Amino acid sequence: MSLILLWFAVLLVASLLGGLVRILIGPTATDRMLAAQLLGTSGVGVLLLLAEALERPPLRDVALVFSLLAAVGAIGFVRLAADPVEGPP
Amino acid sequence: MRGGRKTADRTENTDEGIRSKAYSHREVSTMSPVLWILDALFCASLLGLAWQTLRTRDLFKAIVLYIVFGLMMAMAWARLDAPDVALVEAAIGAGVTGVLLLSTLGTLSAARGEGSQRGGAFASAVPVAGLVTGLVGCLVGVLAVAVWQLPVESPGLSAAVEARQEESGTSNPVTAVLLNFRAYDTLLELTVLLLAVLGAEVLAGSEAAGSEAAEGGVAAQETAPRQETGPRQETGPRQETGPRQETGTRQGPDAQQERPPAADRDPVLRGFVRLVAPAMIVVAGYVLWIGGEAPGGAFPSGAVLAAMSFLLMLARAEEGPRLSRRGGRWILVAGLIVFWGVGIAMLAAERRFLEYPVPAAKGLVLLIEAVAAVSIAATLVALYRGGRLVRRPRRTVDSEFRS
Amino acid sequence: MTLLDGLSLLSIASGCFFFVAGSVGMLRLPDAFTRLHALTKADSAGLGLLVLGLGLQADSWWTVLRLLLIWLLVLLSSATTCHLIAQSALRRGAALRRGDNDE
Amino acid sequence: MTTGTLYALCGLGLFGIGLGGIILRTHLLHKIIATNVISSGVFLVLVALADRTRGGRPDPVPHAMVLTGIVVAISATALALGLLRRFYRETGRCRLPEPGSLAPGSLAPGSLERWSPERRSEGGDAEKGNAEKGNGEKGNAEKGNAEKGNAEKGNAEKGNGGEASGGKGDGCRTW
Amino acid sequence: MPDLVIVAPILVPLVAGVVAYVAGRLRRGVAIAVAVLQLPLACGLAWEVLRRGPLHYEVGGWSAPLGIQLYADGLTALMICMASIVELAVGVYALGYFEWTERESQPSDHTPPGPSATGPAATGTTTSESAKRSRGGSFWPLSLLLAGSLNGLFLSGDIFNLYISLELLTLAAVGLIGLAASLDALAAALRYLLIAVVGSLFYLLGVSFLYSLYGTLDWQQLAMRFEFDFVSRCAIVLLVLGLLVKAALFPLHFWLPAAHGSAPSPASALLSGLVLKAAFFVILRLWFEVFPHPRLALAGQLLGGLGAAAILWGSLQAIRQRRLKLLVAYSSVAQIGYLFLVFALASDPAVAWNAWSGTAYFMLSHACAKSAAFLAVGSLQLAARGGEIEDVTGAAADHPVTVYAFALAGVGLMGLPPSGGFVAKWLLLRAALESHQVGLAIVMLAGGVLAVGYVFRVLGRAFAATDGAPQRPIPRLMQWTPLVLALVSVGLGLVALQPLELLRIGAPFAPSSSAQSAGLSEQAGLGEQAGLGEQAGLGEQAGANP
Repeated sequence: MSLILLWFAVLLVASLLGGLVRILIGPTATDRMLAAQLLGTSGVGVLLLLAEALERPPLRDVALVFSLLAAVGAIGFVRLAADPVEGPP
Repeated sequence: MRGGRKTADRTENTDEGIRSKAYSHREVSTMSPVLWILDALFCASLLGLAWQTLRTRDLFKAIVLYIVFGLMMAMAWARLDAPDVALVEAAIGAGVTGVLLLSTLGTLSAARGEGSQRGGAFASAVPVAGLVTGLVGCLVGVLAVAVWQLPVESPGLSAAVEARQEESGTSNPVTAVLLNFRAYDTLLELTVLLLAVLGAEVLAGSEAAGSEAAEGGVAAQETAPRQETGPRQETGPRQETGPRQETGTRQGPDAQQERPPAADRDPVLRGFVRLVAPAMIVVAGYVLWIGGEAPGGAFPSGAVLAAMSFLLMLARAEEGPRLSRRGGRWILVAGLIVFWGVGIAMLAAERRFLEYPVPAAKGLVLLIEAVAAVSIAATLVALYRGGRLVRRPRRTVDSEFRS
Repeated sequence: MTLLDGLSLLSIASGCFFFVAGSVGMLRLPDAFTRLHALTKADSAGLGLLVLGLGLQADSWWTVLRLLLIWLLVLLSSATTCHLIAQSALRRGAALRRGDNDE
Repeated sequence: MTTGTLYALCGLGLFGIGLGGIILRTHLLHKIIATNVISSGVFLVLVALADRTRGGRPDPVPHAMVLTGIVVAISATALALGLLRRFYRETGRCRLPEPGSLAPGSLAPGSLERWSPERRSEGGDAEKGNAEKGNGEKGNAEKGNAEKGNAEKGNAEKGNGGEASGGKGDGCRTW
Repeated sequence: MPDLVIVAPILVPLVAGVVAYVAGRLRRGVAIAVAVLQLPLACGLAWEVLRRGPLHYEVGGWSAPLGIQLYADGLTALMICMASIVELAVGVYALGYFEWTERESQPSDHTPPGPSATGPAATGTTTSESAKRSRGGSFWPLSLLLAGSLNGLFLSGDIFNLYISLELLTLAAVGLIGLAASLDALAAALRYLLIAVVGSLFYLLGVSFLYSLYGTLDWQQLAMRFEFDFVSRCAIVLLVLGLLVKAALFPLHFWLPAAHGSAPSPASALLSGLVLKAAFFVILRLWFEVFPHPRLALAGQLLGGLGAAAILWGSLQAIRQRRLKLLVAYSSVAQIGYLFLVFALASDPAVAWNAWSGTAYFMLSHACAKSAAFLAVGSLQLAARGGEIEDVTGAAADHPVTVYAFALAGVGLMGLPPSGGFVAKWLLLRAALESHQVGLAIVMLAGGVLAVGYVFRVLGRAFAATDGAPQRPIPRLMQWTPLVLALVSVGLGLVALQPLELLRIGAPFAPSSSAQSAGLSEQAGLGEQAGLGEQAGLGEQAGANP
């Protein structure tokens, strides 16, 4: 059973790396931030699978902290780096 | 609720010695291919992300790549049986580093809305880059050979820690090492945090208001007007803080009507923060409490609290932390004061410095962890604000920093 | 392989399918705003099914509750972030027309 | 080739990438990110080498060391970012000037002497001189210890030297 | 509990640093009180070490591999005495320095009015006002925490604990450099922070190798288990490379002139006098007491060669400088070169004791001389309202005491007979000649001559007649403190016997019979006063001076 879960974890990490391509080529900052969000959620998924497969309950706390702080980065982006400058766009 | 759910596919013979749940023996044998693939993917993605982060010229892309790098590091820690480190990496990587980097980028690239900042070309001529990569490559090569030659079994201290675990007052070995066996290291580490705040305060000395601007989204508007006044050198020293006071004049409020309201008056953000902030405090408390027997403790809890304060500041919600100048300093050093107090109390009780009496060890460790968590959170917030916790209240702010 | 295990594997498999769909969507969809959908699909459906599958295998109710809390938080934060990112993109006048995905 | 060794090699790779990055990249934000990459690499090596203890239970001491290291790294990074913000506000640039060039000297603390361009040129040659001399000395004995030392120093010079010439008012705004 | 004497040098300054950070107006009082208190603590530790030999102290009550051990031997006691003397003098000097700069900036003739203060002028000035006080005020907690982490580094017996102490020193140094709040100080602080953090990470990588090989972090246990295999050699290279960056040896010194040149004078004195020596102290400890090995002699020759190059190159650069503080900063680069000669000289066991004790004594005398030089230069610079050497022409007429202090400090730097520097160089020269390394001896003498060059370049300007504008008055404190510190550095030559006796305890080399017969007493101890008492007396005098 845990073997199968690990295979699913491998699949998720592969999809995570797929999302990484969008960060590399993403023309606008918005795309990159969206891709980062997707990777964050995939990361939570992988951690949950690992927690179950490797019998490590503490990893669920790590997933909990990740899910809690997923928004902080994005809000930081919106409020700090990407806030529109009212000058000519 | 579930019978022997682990089917026969586990090849590893798990010796059912007494082992706390958190550290059950690995179910899957280390030789099975799937773990190899997982490790290979993690290592490849880590190296690839690091390479891309430093190779790209667009700074925002570098920061996003670095945030994902922190995520992959947390997964590598999870795979290396280091849940404590994974928890701290998650809390600090996702919560604190990202916001710090983005706020700095916001200050640097105030002129262009897109925030995409060019890192500039590589240092200089190709021969130097070649020389450096060659030398760094040979250094890493030599070290790789050294690592390869390391004996397979390393004589770690896990046996020694396990032997003295009961006397340490916690069942989580890492917390035992951090706050009992090597408590002196953690004490010095809290001093490192204090020094970082002092350094930031010294540098923000004449820029107190300036650092405040970096706090909220106004950073872009405030510094924007300065860009148009031409290159930096000619306009004379910046150290007066006059222009910082009045908010940046926007290009005519009506020009904005057809666009959605600016983020800080955005109901969704305020609602979200009001919902998530209490959850963060609860999780921070949970992580702090569970530090006694499972991965957790002062550092992740402090980082989560700091992330919460960042959220509050970013959303400029009404209940922003409001600390008087004196209060701010006391909170920053509370962890150190309690730690030193305990240490000196032990000296007074004719024991060695920081030598906890075994019965009281659990209580002392928890006390130190709780106060240290608050101090770490306050320090990270002060570092984000440029050395000061004090916030000149623009609007009357009522509720206290923390329940 | 009891029925329970089968069910949980099935839901975990479909969860992973949604994650992969999200990633593929992120790559192939032409415009920032359309990619939003890919992201939210992966969050809500993908993680939801994953949590369901793992919940079936969980050995205590506490674990199930924790998994649900994680899913709820991810839902909450992904909804907010998508809204904010889209809004800031709108404010910056990101092109809405199809195919013009260059700033 | 156990898991620990694989991750230790990956950590060394991160160490190398970060080291190369901090020397070659000129923008200070890159340098600060490179510092974090180096520290992640070192921490990965630290924990990975400890992964091979006898019995299943991992060795907690390296984990505690890495925890302390991460907190020290975040405080140094936060201070460096604060410094960078302040440096940008004062000079409008995000690259370190040539080490020798910027030496107008402060009379008394608090006198934010303007960094006048004409002073920048005359101090620049002193540093160039030692860059060449530094590389000239190819010590051989200790496993290229000297080369590493000189290289690191030589190219730090080059790194800054290159951008200083290109740095005429490019600041952070142009690309 | 006699062990308190080992913990006190760490506990008192660090706790005082926290108190100073929180206390608003009390900062200066706390800092000066602790600075004065530190000297008797250091002497008490030295006395305890003299009486009971090397001391061990297990922090937290856990034995070595698990817990952290503090270890104090002769060298540690000497270093802590050095640190406390310099910190006392710098503290007293800083009292006058920051008060003077604040009073000087009161009429804000310094802050150019500039058109920019559109905001209400009142907040503009009050902010820079509070910034000044707070900036001047931040010196006290920073210097106390620096003192505590220095003592922690000297006393630490754990290599990971050394890593954290090095980080503490780095961040304290960045804060101190930042105090100058000038543009080049900002750039110097940023460069120093990045380089020092990378140096510490090299050191940490070396520690991780050693820990995974030998399973212990206590360097005395490490010394027992150490074998000279390939991985250990890599660990040595990493450790030493990281520490070379922080000790600013010749090819890796490029950050030092800007950092020490742009910091405020009391901070420069602390940085050049003490912080550089901390990194060297760790190398000295590891090289001779943890992994001594005949095959390290070759690497020792390399480090010695780099040291020699540092002496020549640093002195030449110092002569070329036009600004006072940069001249003294480059002189630091040169004097650090002297310290690294020990790795080449001590490879021959016959002379090892001379070389080792000479280097330790050189650290002591150079700390006092260099700090005195920086303090004197700081006073001259403020009086002459300019950093260039030309600006101090004719300073001797207005400020004889300060110029005389700089001259005495110069005597210590040049190593002329009565000064402590002479005794140190004498021991190093004996070691070089007896081990037939004439080249190093010649370099040492050339370094001394070049030092004469750059010291007299300043003195020449100071004593030149001038009709220029009269210089501004300096507070008495800022005149007499450098003089007392310079007197201490010269006095060290007269009382060399006692410290060298102290050094013998726990030293890695026994004074070989040849040194015994040559009679340490005959060339070292000119005067017979009880060394430590005399030093304490001088220290007290400095303390009681204001």
